[in-house]
Amino acid sequence: MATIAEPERAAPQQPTYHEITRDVVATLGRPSRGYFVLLAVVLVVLAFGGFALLWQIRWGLGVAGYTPPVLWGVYITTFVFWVGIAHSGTLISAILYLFRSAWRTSVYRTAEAMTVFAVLTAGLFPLIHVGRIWYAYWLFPYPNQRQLWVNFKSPLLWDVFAVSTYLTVSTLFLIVGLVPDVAAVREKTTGWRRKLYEITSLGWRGTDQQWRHYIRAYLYLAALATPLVLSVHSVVSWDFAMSIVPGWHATIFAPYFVAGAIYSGVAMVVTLLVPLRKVFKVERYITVDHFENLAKLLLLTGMIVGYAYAVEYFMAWYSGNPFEQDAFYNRAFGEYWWASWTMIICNGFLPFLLFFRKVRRSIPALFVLSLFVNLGMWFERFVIIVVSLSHEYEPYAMGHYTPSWVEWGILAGSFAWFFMWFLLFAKHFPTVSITEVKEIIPMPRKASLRS
Amino acid sequence: MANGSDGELNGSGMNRRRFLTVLGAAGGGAAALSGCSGEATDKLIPYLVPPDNQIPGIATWYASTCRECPAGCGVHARVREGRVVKVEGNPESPVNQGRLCARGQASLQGLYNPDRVRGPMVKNAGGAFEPISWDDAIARITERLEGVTGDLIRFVTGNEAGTFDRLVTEWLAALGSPAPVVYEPFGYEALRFAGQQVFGTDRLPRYDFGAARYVLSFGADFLETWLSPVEQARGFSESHGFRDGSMGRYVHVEPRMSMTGMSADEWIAPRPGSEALLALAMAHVIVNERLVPRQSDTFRVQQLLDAHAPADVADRTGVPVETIERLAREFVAEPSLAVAGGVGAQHEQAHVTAAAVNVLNYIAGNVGRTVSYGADLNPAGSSSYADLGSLVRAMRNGGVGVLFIHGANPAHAAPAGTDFAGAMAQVGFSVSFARFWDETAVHADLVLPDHDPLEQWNDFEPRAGVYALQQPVMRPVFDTRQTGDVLLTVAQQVGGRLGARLTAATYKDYLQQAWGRLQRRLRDFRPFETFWTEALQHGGVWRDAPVRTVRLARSVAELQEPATWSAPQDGFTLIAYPSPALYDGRGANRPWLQELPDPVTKMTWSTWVEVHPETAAEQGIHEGDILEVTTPVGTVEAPAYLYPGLRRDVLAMPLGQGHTAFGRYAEGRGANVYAVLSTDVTEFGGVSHYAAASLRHTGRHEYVAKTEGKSRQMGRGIAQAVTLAALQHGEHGEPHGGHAAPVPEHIEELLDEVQEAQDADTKHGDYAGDVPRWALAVDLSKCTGCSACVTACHSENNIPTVGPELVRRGREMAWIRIERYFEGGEHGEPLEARHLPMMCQQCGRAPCEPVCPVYAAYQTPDGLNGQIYNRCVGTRYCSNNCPYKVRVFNWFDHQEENDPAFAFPDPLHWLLNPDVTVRAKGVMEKCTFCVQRIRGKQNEAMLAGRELQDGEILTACQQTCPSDALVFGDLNDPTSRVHQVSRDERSYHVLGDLNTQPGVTYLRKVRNVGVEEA
Amino acid sequence: MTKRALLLAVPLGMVAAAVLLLLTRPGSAQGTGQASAAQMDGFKAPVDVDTAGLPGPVQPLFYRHDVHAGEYEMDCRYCHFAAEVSPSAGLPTMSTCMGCHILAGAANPEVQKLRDYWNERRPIEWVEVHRLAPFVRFPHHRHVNSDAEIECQDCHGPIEEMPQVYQYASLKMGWCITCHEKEEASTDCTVCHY
Amino acid sequence: MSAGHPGGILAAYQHVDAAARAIHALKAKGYRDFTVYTPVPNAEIAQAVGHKVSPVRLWTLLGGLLGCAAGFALTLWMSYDWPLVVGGKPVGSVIPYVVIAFELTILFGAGATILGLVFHSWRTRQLGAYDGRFTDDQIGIFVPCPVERRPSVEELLRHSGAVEVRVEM
Repeated sequence: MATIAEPERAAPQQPTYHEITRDVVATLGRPSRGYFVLLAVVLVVLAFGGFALLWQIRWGLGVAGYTPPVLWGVYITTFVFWVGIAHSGTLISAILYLFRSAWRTSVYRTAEAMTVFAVLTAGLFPLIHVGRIWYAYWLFPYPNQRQLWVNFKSPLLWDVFAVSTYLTVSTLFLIVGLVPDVAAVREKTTGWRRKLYEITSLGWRGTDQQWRHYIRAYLYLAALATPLVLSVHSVVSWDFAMSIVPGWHATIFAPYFVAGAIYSGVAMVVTLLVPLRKVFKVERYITVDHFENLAKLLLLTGMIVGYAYAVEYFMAWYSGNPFEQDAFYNRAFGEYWWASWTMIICNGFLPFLLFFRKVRRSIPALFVLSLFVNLGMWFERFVIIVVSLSHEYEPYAMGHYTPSWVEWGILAGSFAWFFMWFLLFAKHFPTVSITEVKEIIPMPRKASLRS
Repeated sequence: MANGSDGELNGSGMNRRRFLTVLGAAGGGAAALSGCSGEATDKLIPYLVPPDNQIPGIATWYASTCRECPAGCGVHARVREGRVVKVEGNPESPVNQGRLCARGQASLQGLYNPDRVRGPMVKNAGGAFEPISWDDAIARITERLEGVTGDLIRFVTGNEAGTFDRLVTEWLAALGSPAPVVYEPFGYEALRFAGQQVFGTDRLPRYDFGAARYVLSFGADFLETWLSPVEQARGFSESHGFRDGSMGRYVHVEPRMSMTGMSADEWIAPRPGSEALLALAMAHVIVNERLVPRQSDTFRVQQLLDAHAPADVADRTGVPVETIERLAREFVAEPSLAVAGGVGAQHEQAHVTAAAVNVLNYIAGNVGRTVSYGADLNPAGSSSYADLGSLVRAMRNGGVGVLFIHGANPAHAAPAGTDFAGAMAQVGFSVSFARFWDETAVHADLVLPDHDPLEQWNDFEPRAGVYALQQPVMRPVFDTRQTGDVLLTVAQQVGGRLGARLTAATYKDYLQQAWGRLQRRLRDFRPFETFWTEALQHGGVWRDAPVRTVRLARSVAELQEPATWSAPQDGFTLIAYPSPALYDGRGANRPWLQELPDPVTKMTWSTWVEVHPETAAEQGIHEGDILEVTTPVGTVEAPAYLYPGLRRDVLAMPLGQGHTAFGRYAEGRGANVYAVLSTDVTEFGGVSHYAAASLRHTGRHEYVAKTEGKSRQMGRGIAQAVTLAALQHGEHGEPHGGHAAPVPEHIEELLDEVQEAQDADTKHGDYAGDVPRWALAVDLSKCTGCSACVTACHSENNIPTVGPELVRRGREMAWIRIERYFEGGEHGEPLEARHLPMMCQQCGRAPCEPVCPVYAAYQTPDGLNGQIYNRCVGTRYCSNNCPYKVRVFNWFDHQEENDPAFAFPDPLHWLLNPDVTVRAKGVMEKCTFCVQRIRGKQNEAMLAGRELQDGEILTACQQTCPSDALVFGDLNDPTSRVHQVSRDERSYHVLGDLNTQPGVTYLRKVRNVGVEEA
Repeated sequence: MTKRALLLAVPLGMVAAAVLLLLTRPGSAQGTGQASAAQMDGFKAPVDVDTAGLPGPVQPLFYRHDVHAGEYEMDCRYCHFAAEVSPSAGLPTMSTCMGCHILAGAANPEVQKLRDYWNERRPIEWVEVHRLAPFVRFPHHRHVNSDAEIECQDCHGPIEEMPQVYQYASLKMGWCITCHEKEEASTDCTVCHY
Repeated sequence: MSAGHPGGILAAYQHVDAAARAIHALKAKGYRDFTVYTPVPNAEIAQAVGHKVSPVRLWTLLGGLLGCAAGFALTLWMSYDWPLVVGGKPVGSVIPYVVIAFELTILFGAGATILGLVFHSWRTRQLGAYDGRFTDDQIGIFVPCPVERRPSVEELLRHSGAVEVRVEM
């Protein structure tokens, strides 16, 4: 981490507090036509996704492409994908905060927002994928006339708790971080917006007492979020690791998934930041150095992921377990070879480009790379879930699965859902943390009074 | 008795849906599984008059007879609130002894078929059918009959050995008309011809597979359709199933390995059509080596045999000399039996094969031992295809004025060239008594639907001495009328000689008169009522027919050199074989049978062409490629299926599909292979099911609707087998992959401690105390793969059929499947096929249970994997985690009428078992060892205040298994049969190394090979 | 009974109904209390009541359990004979009704209705009152004959005081379980769900 | 500036050290109840004001412990309330329940922290004059004091280098 947390080289001339406030508040100005067009597109896609979901609820899960023995497909894949995306947000906002790494300040807000919306999206999929969505609430241990409880031994229950905890905590974290900023914005705006911020700033004035409690609370939230983020994806990975499916049942899964999660998440942060800094003209705060740091994170996690892939195959070979061996042979050379190789190339090989400083510091390159990583990580989950299931113990009951339009529609819808929230957020709340960016810049001193 | 079921609701004029709600309400409901109970909205309709011995909520059983094929098995029909919900074999019937095949199980779907003719229909001027009243309909017949002379009146029936046959014959005789043409597509003409030729009788003897320790089948599919499959399967499993160290041996001789052939210990694929030579050569060896005492009249065939030394026939049959000699020696070593004349082996020379086999049996001294004349089988009662041919000719040149057709569908189940339908156009007036809109019925002028066998009074004589009764077990579903009654009414109206001859008011009276005569013939002097009631209760009366000894007839000398079948140069021999599920096609309108995976290919809902993999490789053919098979008489198209169980120069296609009518389930599926069979009548008067064929790849392709993923077990030891030799040397297992590494002692102990500690914490509430552990044992050495259990399970557990599209996507709903794995068959090793019934293994450490978030899957105190449908949310995690893949998910709503996957069109939903919840959309379901039966019996026992007896509870699959391969019971009861069987030396658990501790134990298949001859 | 008498009966019925409602409303303490009191000195069913005003669905034919089971103290199982031997309690067949009413109660217009049904061979379409969810199995015989000595009333309520039957217990799972636990009967899921 | 707060002197500072001096000076003069506004948390100011560490962390601790306990209690009690065996595992399997307990620890801990934050901020809320600049780039000090003492305070603040000093009625 030390390498990553290296303090930011001083930018040419540091912005003053006033400039920071001004520039960030400027991002909340009247949206351009482009913004509305984008929002419209997003809403249309979302509507299509919604239609696909209603269609599925009306006729049953059969409209999805499920082909036994593959009973989990695109939905669970996408669920894991989004949960993973969420993780880097918490990493940057919480873990790096504990590590006191200065560079995080200008990017963490975006990352944290991404976390919340990603979890918000991920949370939908367990509902979407169940056969009787109208009974999904049975997964919660609420007192009922049946006097029946839930099965806490099921990894799915762990999921319920982990994901809902994650959503709650990261939302709190985001809100807490926002309060002082909103207060700052409040003073620069007028009309209904001012009203909005007056309410949402919860009467923040930055008094000595407020700061006193605030910094503590913030610290402990970060301290709680850190183990949480590690636990959440471990739990998600246990959905698979706890089962006996060859290709799922592996002890390496928890760290492997956490690394993968952060990997994909950082990629998504890059994907979001590149256009954002252009549109919002905050290049001054989100500099190439930030991207280089993100790139280093990518490189590190990417290599962990690549290593995990290698280890998986090694274990299959070393275990001597015929089912494992067959499962992994099938991954590489079976019907789904294309998916496996997409994942291996995108996640296993491409990150090595980041060893070159040129690449690390070239924003376009990073942007393209991040897209590939996102793709690769989606396929990683697809391969783990679908390919393993398609080739289990019973040769008689092996099958092949191809997703249907409903699944693709809902997948697209999920992206729309995510971006809808992000777009709305970006125009109403500061996507660059005013307070924290100021924090790393020492306050002006009056040297004359030294004497 | 029977009035019981038709007593209630008489004249109440309720429509069927209402009727069902009664049943639903009264019976506690097979209603769909819906979220809430809600307000009371349903109507309850009481019986007007209490039907005798019927208690609402309690099933009544009626004995009757299955009429799905001429085997005539006895059935028990389970009636709940006036509707039949299940048929099972009648244990008292000497034919099937309580077992039933898939077709028998599916007879319910004939009764409740939505495409039945729902009332009398007449063809109007426009050629369309319109309803007509029974009186008018009958009036029309009478006037037509009066319009023609007797000789112009012809009658075609199916095989109706019994009183109905007699009625028709009398009826025709009274009209001065020729005797009826009894058309059975599977008429076994060759067998009868050969019998005539060799023994001077065209009767079909009874073949006693139970007594034969060595069975040699020359293409007779005696476990599928041949003669009386259920009875034979039972006998076969008795002699061939492994028991205390020994078992029979079975060699199958046919160019194609049929399902029956798959049970063989050795498969010999001779040149198509050369079986006769092989049989004669064997006889030659037996006689010349004096392996058995010589029969006095062997001289009649001496000359023939001399001409067939093994050396002479070796290359013509493609079977090496030593093999022939070995077979000959094996054949006489033990009580043996050779059979021939299967429809799938019925080529032009089939009669010679059959004759040669007769000779072989005779020489070996089997006649009178395993081949017994006297208790002759009824199919002998059929006419031949030749008779049908002459009738058609008569029809063509105006020789037929009025034509009656009952129980036969020659427009489909006869070589297309026969063109029975076309000929019907030349007939002045044709009346069909069909129950369904089949290809023949749609060409008739008048369609007077007969009752379903389960709705009618009738009897049937499957074989001499067995008089099986049929009684109406429920009131007719539709406005149908029993043909017997129609004929009698007509007789009254026509009057004259006819009226005088047939005075019985109803067919029931006529039947009872007949049984009165029978009673006298049987020297039974009790009052008729007693006799009759008893017969009804037992399903008929059974007597042993006197055994008739036969000797070689003179005519055997005429038995001449069989002209070996020769396929055209670089062409193929096409074998059209009977479908084990659809029979000659009469089963095609039963969704259960359509969706029943073919035991050999695992294909459903279609026709296919079986091609040898190597042939396919040469021709660049892959599975699913649409092939065009052309014979001298026509062409059919069907997708390819690569089947290693064929000679390379042979193609095979199943009969039964390609219907152009016959209802929604049959119409337009697959191809009718009869279209490419020649109409030339063979010497023995039958149809040749062989044809010279050429193959063309159309370049089109489809995903075949098969239920199988991989056909090889990848060394995973799923379906295990062991040779008899190995067993005798004390080796019980076969080496297979996936053995757990040995665990160190102290670790072992530690694990045990942990295990005990864990078990201790499971003994709460209902789990405490001594509880049963329901378990099943499956003897693979008995399972023939016939799949009767699959259909029985569908019937018992309200399992919907899903249709070909969903089958292609692996979404069939069957709770039990027969896995068929191939071994060998490559680089020279002999091909071996293994069947393994796979149902929920009811694991003791079930992987499916802990992953369910809502306890829908859990361990019941009595050791089942409970599956609570109404609790299931549908995460499908359980199925992912099930190594056996025996859980099925409801992808669609199969009960919703406007759903594409709707599986129960009115009145098909009448067959829903009220004791089993009908599962809703989005719910996981699976086998629970027929838990409803377990609870039912437990309740009974509790009421009677007694303990459950071992063997009292029968699961549906076990109950119907013709070869008795399944044993169910309480594993915790050391005295139970399942407990003992499960400890057999051959027992193993599928994927046992996963420590799932299944409740299903398999006993390795035993192959009688490599044993030095005694 | 003449038309005028019937007319007179209507207001009477209103009053009677009101009283009866008080007596038989489920859960009302004094209601059940008085009811049991009434039991002691031979329960008298009110002469005539207003069906519409009563709890429970209105039936095509106003069969009165309070008269048959209450006043005449007929055993439930005289009509619902199946309850002891079968999972379903069953409906009495119409011939059972006619067994008595071929003679009895000729004057009563409802009995007249019954006879019309009978003569037209038309079944009466009773409205179902007690309805379990279709995925639940409730074997009557097992309960009626169990050692717990369960009375019909335990689940069906004071039938013998209901002119018109209404659903007394919730018949929901929690209700079943409570009793099963009290009586230490099995609470295994597959006892009722399969 | 609206009323609703005690009258006093409001000073704005450009420079952190100036503000700190002022605070020290005020404290020297015995003023305690003044309010310091800063756009960002600042160690120098905090030190000058000299608060003790916020008690919020206690809330976190208690919340966490409560959550952990709740997690185990919930799972175990529910398991035994209706014992159903799955996969031959103990009815109350502690190990898998650790996951639930852990998640609840975090959840309750975070929740409690927020409650603590709100609670303490409310209890120590300071009513005083305020100016929008204090969330932007200036430090504000508000000293509530009666009219007669204002001149001295005003003088003090001005001298310590305030860019602006304002009397708030």
